[in-house]
Amino acid sequence: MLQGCNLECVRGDRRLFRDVNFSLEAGGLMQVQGPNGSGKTSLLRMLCGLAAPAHGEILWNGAEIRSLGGDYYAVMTYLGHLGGVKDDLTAIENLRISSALGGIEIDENKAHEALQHMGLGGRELLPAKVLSQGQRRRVTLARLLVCGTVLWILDEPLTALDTAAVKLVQGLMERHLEHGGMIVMTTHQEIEITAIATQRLQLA
Amino acid sequence: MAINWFKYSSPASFYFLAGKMIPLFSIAAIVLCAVGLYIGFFVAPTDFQQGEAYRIIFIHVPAAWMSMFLYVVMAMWSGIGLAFNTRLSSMIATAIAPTGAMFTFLALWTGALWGKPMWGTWWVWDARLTSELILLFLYIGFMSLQAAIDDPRRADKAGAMIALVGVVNIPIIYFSVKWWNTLHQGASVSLTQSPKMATTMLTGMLIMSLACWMYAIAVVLIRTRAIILERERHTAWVGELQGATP
Amino acid sequence: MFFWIIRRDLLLAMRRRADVLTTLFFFIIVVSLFPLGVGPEMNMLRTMAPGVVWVAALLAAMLSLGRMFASDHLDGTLEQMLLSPQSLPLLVLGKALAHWLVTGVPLVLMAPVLGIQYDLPVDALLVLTISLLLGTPVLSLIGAIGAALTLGLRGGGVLVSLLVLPLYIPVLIFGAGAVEASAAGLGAGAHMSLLGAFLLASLVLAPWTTAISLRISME
Amino acid sequence: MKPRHKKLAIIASSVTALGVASILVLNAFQSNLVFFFSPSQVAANEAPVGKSFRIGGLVEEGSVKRQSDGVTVNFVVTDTAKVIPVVYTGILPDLFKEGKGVVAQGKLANDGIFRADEVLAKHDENYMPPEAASALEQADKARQTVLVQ
Repeated sequence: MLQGCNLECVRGDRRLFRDVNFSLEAGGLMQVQGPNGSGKTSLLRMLCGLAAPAHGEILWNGAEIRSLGGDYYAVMTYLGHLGGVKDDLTAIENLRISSALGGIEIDENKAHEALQHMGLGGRELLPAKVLSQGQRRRVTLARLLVCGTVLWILDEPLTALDTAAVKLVQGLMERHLEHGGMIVMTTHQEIEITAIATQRLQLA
Repeated sequence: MAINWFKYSSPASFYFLAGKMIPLFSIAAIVLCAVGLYIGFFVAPTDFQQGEAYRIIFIHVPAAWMSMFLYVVMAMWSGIGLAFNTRLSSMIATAIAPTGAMFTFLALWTGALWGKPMWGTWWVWDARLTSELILLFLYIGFMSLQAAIDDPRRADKAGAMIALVGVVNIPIIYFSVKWWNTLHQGASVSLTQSPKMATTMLTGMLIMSLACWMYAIAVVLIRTRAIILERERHTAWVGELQGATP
Repeated sequence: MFFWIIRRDLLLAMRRRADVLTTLFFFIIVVSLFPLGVGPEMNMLRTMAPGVVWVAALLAAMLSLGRMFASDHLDGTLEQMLLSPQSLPLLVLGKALAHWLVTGVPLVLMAPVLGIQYDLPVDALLVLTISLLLGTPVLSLIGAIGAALTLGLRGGGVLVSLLVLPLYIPVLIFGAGAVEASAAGLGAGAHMSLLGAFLLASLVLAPWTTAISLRISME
Repeated sequence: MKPRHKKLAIIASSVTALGVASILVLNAFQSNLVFFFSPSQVAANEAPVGKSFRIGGLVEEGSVKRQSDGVTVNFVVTDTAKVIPVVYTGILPDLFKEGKGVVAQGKLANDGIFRADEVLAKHDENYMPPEAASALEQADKARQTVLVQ
């Protein structure tokens, strides 16, 4: 269970938000909404432990995430709006390395399968710099297929994707939620995901 | 004790407390400096081997002591700020750096002025002089790093890292005259041995050190107040302050 | 995981060979410029050689420091590293090691050849190479701290030199000193054992410090 | 390896590395990392041969002799065990006196005379008025006379 208590975020001189509270159970989806500059990305970076809240605490199963350290990172996958795709590496190398960083080492075949599933069949051996924006996004999202973590924190996962890919990713998320996973995400698009508990967190 | 120390760790109350303390330390610095210089120039006797030229010791040694001492204090406050996320201690560390750099520069400069007539050279690359020069570079690095970072929280923490890494240099400076054969002489004053100076000379030097210390405290407090105002300019209490003195 | 990172960085360096070669050529050109500037007097060149080679190595190492984390920072890989369940200091150690393999080792291999330009005797060349072998990893390890602290800052390149060069001074003194001592017939043992001590201490402390610095810079 | 064991292994190897590092530092300090060499070290062939280096010690009492040209000076540096004769042409620092500390940079010639390019005075950390110094000296002499008797 992921909980946020009285979270406050300050960027420079500006207070982006304060008193943000939520609680996310197994199978739950939380959609963070708000206009540009309202602190969505900042909140997500706090939730994954990259940034510390100016005030308040974030709990994973009752323990402060910063005190959990590596144990928390082992159950959580964060995909930021920077995809972490290296221009000079091929799609398959990118996927294998990024999932190894996440703690799961996968072999060539498994990476191949995942990329195929994401609709990148035949392009696995191209360097990422020749791929289109949408295709690079797919390489990033392919990590979700192999990571095996419970909590997904996704910052604008659907940007640059075509309708087919959006459907694909939505299906992926639905399956994850059915299996008791949790998702925190931001998006400006309308999404159609059925989950046992969907909540919206509105940042002013 | 009944004093609530945490009360003074908030920038606002520290601002007012510092305001009251600055005049005290400034006056102490001026008086001690006057007394110290009087003793140094008029009371203390001529040295048996260096004649009158040794009198630069009354500035050189206090400056060198303060340069090392302030670095340790700066690293300590930075470390506290890093470990406990206390804003005020990081602000104090930031405020100490320019004064520390000033004393380091003064120690090097007066040392050169002293070295020319006594040793016969402005500068040698012996361990004491080189490590003191590195100290100046460390201060400069600390200040430039903090100046380059816009986000004050990141600036505090990044500065703390460089300050803490640089602390290894302090024992090297202090013990360099023992560990290596340096041209620089050993310490005249230490905790374990009786001082190797005549009493009036020692008194003058200690009073000057005290004066430098008081000066450093006063300047650091003034600078900390300025930093507090700058960083807290959007808070209610600073707004009231501006309203009160238009 | 440690080896994954090294392999990845070496792979990236292979695909961007130009970056690696620029550093190496910078080193070669700086070292070769000195005889042109100070004239061909062999005795003077011999005394200058260790200092010149070491200063050039310092500058070359520093030039390449910016790249250590910058590209990972720009494309988001650095975020992934910070959020990895693997120990971050270990990852940093891997990256510093890869940096050394890519920038330090070519310098070490090149140094004896450049030493010949300065008419250094064979035993001095040997000492110079060994001192570089011990010293250049320290440059990468300490440099990583500076690179982490200046991540994404304006004018980071100049700033990193301001932070890192003072910390490089001991390596420079004892690295160049080793060659001078051995040329003077004193044996370089003491210098070498100090360089070894620097290497071991920075192997333990630098990755850890860099890891904290990275978390500070990414917040 | 379990994470706990891995952590222990990392800590153990770190401590070992730091330990070895300190041994190396101590080892280095027993050798010749110095600003100057003493006459005894030079006599024991610990100083560089045919290269410029620094010697340091005391100027032996009664050894300073100015040559006829007025700027060349001969003197002897001693550390009370061994001595090195030095010749130097140039201006001496004010503090250069017999019985006081000196550091000279130059080369040791084949005739065993050290040809200095630069002479620096090294003073000690004692500061006192001249009267006190002479009183100390007299006390010292008195004690020695007592010892002799």
